[in-house]
Amino acid sequence: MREQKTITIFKFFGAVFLLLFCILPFVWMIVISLTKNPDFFASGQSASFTISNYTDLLSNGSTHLIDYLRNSLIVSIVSAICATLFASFSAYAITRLNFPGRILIPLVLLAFSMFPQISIIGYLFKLMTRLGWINTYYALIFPYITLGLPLALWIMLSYLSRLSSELDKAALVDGATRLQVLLKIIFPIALPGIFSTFMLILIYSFNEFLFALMLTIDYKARTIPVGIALFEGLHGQIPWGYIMASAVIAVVPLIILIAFFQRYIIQGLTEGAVKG
Amino acid sequence: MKSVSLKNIRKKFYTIRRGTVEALKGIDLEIEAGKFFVLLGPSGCGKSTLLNIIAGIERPTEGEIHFEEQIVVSAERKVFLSPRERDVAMVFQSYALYPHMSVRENISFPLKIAKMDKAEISRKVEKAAGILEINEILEAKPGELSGGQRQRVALGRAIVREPNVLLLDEPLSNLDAMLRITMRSELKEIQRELNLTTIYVTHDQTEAMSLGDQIAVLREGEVQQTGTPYEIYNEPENLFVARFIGTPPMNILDMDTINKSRRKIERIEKNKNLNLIAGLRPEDVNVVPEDEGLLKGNLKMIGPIGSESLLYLSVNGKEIMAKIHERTSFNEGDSIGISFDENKLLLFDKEKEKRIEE
Amino acid sequence: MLSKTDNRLNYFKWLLLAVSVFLLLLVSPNCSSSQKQFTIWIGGSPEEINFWETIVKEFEDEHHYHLQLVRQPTYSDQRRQALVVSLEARQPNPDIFLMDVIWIDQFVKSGWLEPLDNFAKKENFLTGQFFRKTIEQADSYNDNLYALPVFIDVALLYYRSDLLKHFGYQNPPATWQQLLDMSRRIQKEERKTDRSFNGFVWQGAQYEGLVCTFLEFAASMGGGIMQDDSININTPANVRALQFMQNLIQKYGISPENTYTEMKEEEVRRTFQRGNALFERNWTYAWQLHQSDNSEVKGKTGIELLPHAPGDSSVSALGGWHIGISKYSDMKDEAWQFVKFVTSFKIQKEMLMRIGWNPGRRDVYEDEEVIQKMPRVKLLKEAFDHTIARPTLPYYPQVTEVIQRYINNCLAGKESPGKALQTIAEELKQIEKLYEE
Amino acid sequence: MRSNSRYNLKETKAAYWFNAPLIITAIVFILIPVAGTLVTSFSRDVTFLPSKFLGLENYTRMLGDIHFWQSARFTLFFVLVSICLELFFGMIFALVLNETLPARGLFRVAILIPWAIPIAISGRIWQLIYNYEYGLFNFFVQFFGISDKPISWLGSSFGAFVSVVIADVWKTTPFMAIIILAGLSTIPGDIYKQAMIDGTNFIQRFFNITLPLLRPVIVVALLFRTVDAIRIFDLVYVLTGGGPGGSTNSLSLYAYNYYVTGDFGYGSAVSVAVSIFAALLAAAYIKFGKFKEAIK
Repeated sequence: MREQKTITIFKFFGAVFLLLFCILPFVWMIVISLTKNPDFFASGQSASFTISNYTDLLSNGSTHLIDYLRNSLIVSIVSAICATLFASFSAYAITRLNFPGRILIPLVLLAFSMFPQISIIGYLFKLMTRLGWINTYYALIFPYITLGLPLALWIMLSYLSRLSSELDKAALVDGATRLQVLLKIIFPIALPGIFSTFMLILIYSFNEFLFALMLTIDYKARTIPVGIALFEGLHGQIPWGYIMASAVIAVVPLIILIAFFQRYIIQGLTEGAVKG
Repeated sequence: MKSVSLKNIRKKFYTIRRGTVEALKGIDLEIEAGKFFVLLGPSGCGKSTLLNIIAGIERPTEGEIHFEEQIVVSAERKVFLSPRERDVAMVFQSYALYPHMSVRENISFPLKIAKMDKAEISRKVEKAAGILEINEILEAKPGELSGGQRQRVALGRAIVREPNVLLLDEPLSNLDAMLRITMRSELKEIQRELNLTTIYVTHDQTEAMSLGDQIAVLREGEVQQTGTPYEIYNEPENLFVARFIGTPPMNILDMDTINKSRRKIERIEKNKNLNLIAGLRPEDVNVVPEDEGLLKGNLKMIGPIGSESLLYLSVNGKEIMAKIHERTSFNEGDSIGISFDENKLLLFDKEKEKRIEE
Repeated sequence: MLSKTDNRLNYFKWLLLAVSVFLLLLVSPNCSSSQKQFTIWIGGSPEEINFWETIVKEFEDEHHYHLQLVRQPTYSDQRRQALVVSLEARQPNPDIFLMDVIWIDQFVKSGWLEPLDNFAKKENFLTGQFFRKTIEQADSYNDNLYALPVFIDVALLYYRSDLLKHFGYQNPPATWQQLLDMSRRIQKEERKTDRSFNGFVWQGAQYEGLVCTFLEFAASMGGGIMQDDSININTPANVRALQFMQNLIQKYGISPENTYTEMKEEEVRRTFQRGNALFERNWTYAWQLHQSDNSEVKGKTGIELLPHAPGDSSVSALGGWHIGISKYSDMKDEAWQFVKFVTSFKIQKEMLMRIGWNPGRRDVYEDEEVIQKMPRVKLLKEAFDHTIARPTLPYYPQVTEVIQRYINNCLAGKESPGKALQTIAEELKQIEKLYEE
Repeated sequence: MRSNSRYNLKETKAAYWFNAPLIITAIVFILIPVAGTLVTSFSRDVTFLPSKFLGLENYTRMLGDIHFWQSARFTLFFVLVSICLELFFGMIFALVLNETLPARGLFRVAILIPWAIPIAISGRIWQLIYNYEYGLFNFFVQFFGISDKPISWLGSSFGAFVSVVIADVWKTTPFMAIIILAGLSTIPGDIYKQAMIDGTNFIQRFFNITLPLLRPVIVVALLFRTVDAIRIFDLVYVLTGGGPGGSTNSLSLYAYNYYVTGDFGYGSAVSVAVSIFAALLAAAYIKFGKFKEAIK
């Protein structure tokens, strides 16, 4: 009897601590984003909640917050789509075809993923300058694809290896080409896998900071994390109201994504790591 | 070795879709010490839940269980002993061996937890390994063993503790047919040798008949009948038990198909004014030439099963099975006669499905 | 979940979407970069940026070019990094940008600035109007002109005239010792009612501003960093100055503990403006803000040259922002028009009157209306005669990084002034060896 | 290449068509840049001076540079401390999530929030939380009377280190919790029942059954986290900018500072050092964690 009680107590306090631990900073961000004087704790002034921070930010064009958000979304969606497609193609080849270097590719890619971004950005900056891509979407899309590839490949490999190969043998017998087999049979069945890979790469690309900081110059290609890291408020004494409001604007699309697709995301993470 | 008695065990589950489901509807059983007691029933009849309650993994909603006179769990009096305090051992269908421990560590694990000294532990482990002939694989990991070996290790881990009660939850169902039969005899032998009070759960009635000193047939959380294998087979209390025991299942004949031999039935119907239904075991059906039989029918198919063969007969539209030892002189399609000894007939009340005596 | 057919249908929708998005992107960056953009990068406190927006509007009305103002972060380190990255990447934008005086040397030697001589000669633009010392020291290299001062800046001592009067002091402190004594006495009294009152607030955080404050303390006590264009920092005068700075925080406690953690221009100004400080060391822009309506110290603030050690003279670091044209700009003529516009007498005067920035042109200080309306101009002109420039070296970022790090460490009480300066001297010698040709 | 008999030509050709996009992007955008950085690290590449081949001078300078070692020390301590804490909290969260809880969806979304928010943005939130005058932590400190004077979190080097670790633990514990949760779900329920029968209590079950069976998952998760934590840049850039006196200057930030002050040569050398540092730690991991057995 005693043991059962300790477990329920552990479960209760653990759950409360988990919620507080994850939500508190997030809630604090929202609170500060809605108050006129963010130092109401110290100066004792009333918090005077208002949404003026948001209206000022959105009305004043020179903050370019919406441009940053647009750039972030476009770059991460496109690189997520491409990374997932590329990974699915080669995962299909690796799990279905027999060719020299079949085991080599995933392992080499895993080794590539060990390289810290800083060792890539140095020369990549010079490369992008020579290509004239600095401050364009290309400067971010291609690096984000390669950053996402290792994880995407591992997830797709674990998904496709679970689909029995009789499926496409039958299709081949019916005269379909390999590409048709891939597009018509394999992809529709592996759709949940594809979707969770897409979600994961999207979120990882949305989070990336170093490449965006060095490969983009202004609002034409700069992403939201860099925008907010360098944002110093609009006017008035203390900029934190504006900074937190801009953070909330940046985070809203992410929260929506998680709320709807958390099952896929968690599935993707477990596939990626447990198999990885 | 302790006797086990179950008094009015009830178990209610709350499921979202079907609301509160009553898995066990008041079970009362007495299991004598050192006896091999079998819980038999179709899947989903609550036998595993009952086993878990006896083991202490689950709690009953109502009712009490005693080991000898010691109360082990009582919903009313808020008593609940943990499995450790009940000193029970259990073997799961999936064997539940610890994959990261060697066979020796698996078997000695419960003793280590009970803080027994090392020399004592290794002595007991060697003894159990000897009984189950698994001495050579003591250092192997469960992953490297065959089904049979794993089953023996699971058994070894259970008996090494000399528990009050040994509980087995369909331990043989994952083995192939041949291995199952050899393991059955070994299990029975070990149980008798160690005089262990054993409760064995299975849905396979041949297993139950061959292993059980006592058998309890369960259906949807209720005990249909408890008794020796002989009683269960020959004196089934109700239609369900009659049909459930015996392969192939007993033939059920309503009154119009067997109108010829009504003398016995007439007597019973007269003084009990019930309408009856009759059951006849396939081995009690004799196939005779058309004109000699009590009933007329034809032989649809013959299915030889080794030393015996099954005859599929149809008597005015109703299918009846017969089991005979030697080859039959008839062949498929012949019209035949059926005769049977009248007192082999089992009579049941149609509504309450209860068996009726003279 | 999805039946077979819509599964496939759904799938082809995906594929179509991906291809279309990709094509869209191939087009979009090309079209936007084809028509030339005329951009200027402006940073600084939010108020500064708002003022620049009015100047740009005025310029657009007059020259009807469309000049786009891009907002940069407040602190100069981040502004500098963004500029280096964009110039290194030979970006056509920004066309014009503001530079701290210490960046000019590296930008010139890296070939990122458009020489202004041919523009100036073509329209016989006189540079005589500007403070000669600033043009020579900062804006020209091998007698080519690469930048022009938009506004120059000095640090002043802001003091609470009401509190000084209340405690019987006729005039602000001339020497550091006097400042120390006044601060300790008044801080003890004020702390009875307001626990967070500080004697003297100044920039001590680990950033570029710390080099200016250190230079001021050192130079006003007979020290300095450069000695005939080579670095000589480990001198007894500098040790005395650094010891004094450390004592302000650790020993006498008249400067708050977060001086060396969070105190930059804006934090210092806000603390003084909230009435939580007796003395403040800050640039000239703070005066205007202290006079704004919601300021607690409106009408109770006086300004004076920074104190100095007896026998030495008051010194202020030379701050300010210079304007230059990018070598890779695609609209250089228009850019020159804006440079001329910004450094014209009219705009420089408006800048001084409206937000209190000090023009780089001397003639504005002699303008009657200015002197009449802003008596402090006389003090400013005098201050500009007591300025000291930070070392003009192409590898200044490595130099300042070392100076900031150890001075800050020392202010935090982690190292003695002597040892800190000695480590700085050793490391700077190494850096000099690396980057000298 | 082995004799073609084992691979038929048609299938190999098709396979390489399928793999082409992945291989090309990986080579162009990882291999070439890394190789380029390596080559640059052997030359003086400064914006205001003509470039010149230096051989190993950049590296000798680096080994003698005490700020490099300070960054390396910070990065190593940061990696070790934050990973242990993440494992500890991740384990607790995983165990809590493993128990059937009401409103399971809410907990799963709550745990995903910290992981999904870009670290650059959560860095700003933590910057506000640690603020000296009106930060949340100092409000708690004074509210609960832990110390009457506000603590300068980002001011002292130890305070800054703790702040960075807390912010990173907040960000990545969810990732660790989800991985461990996945590991927990692979352990069959019968084994726990059997352990109960064998008389174990909750703690004994955890140490004798759960932990050993989770080892392979934990080893893999720790390897990924180690490699990830070594390249920390955005949190330190945003939260402390290298911290008081460079005390929280991570290796990546240190290299970045040289890139943006125009000394690409030295910056590349430090970046190469970061990669070697990561490779060494990963290799140590694989040997120590009996990685091969975990993969099997």
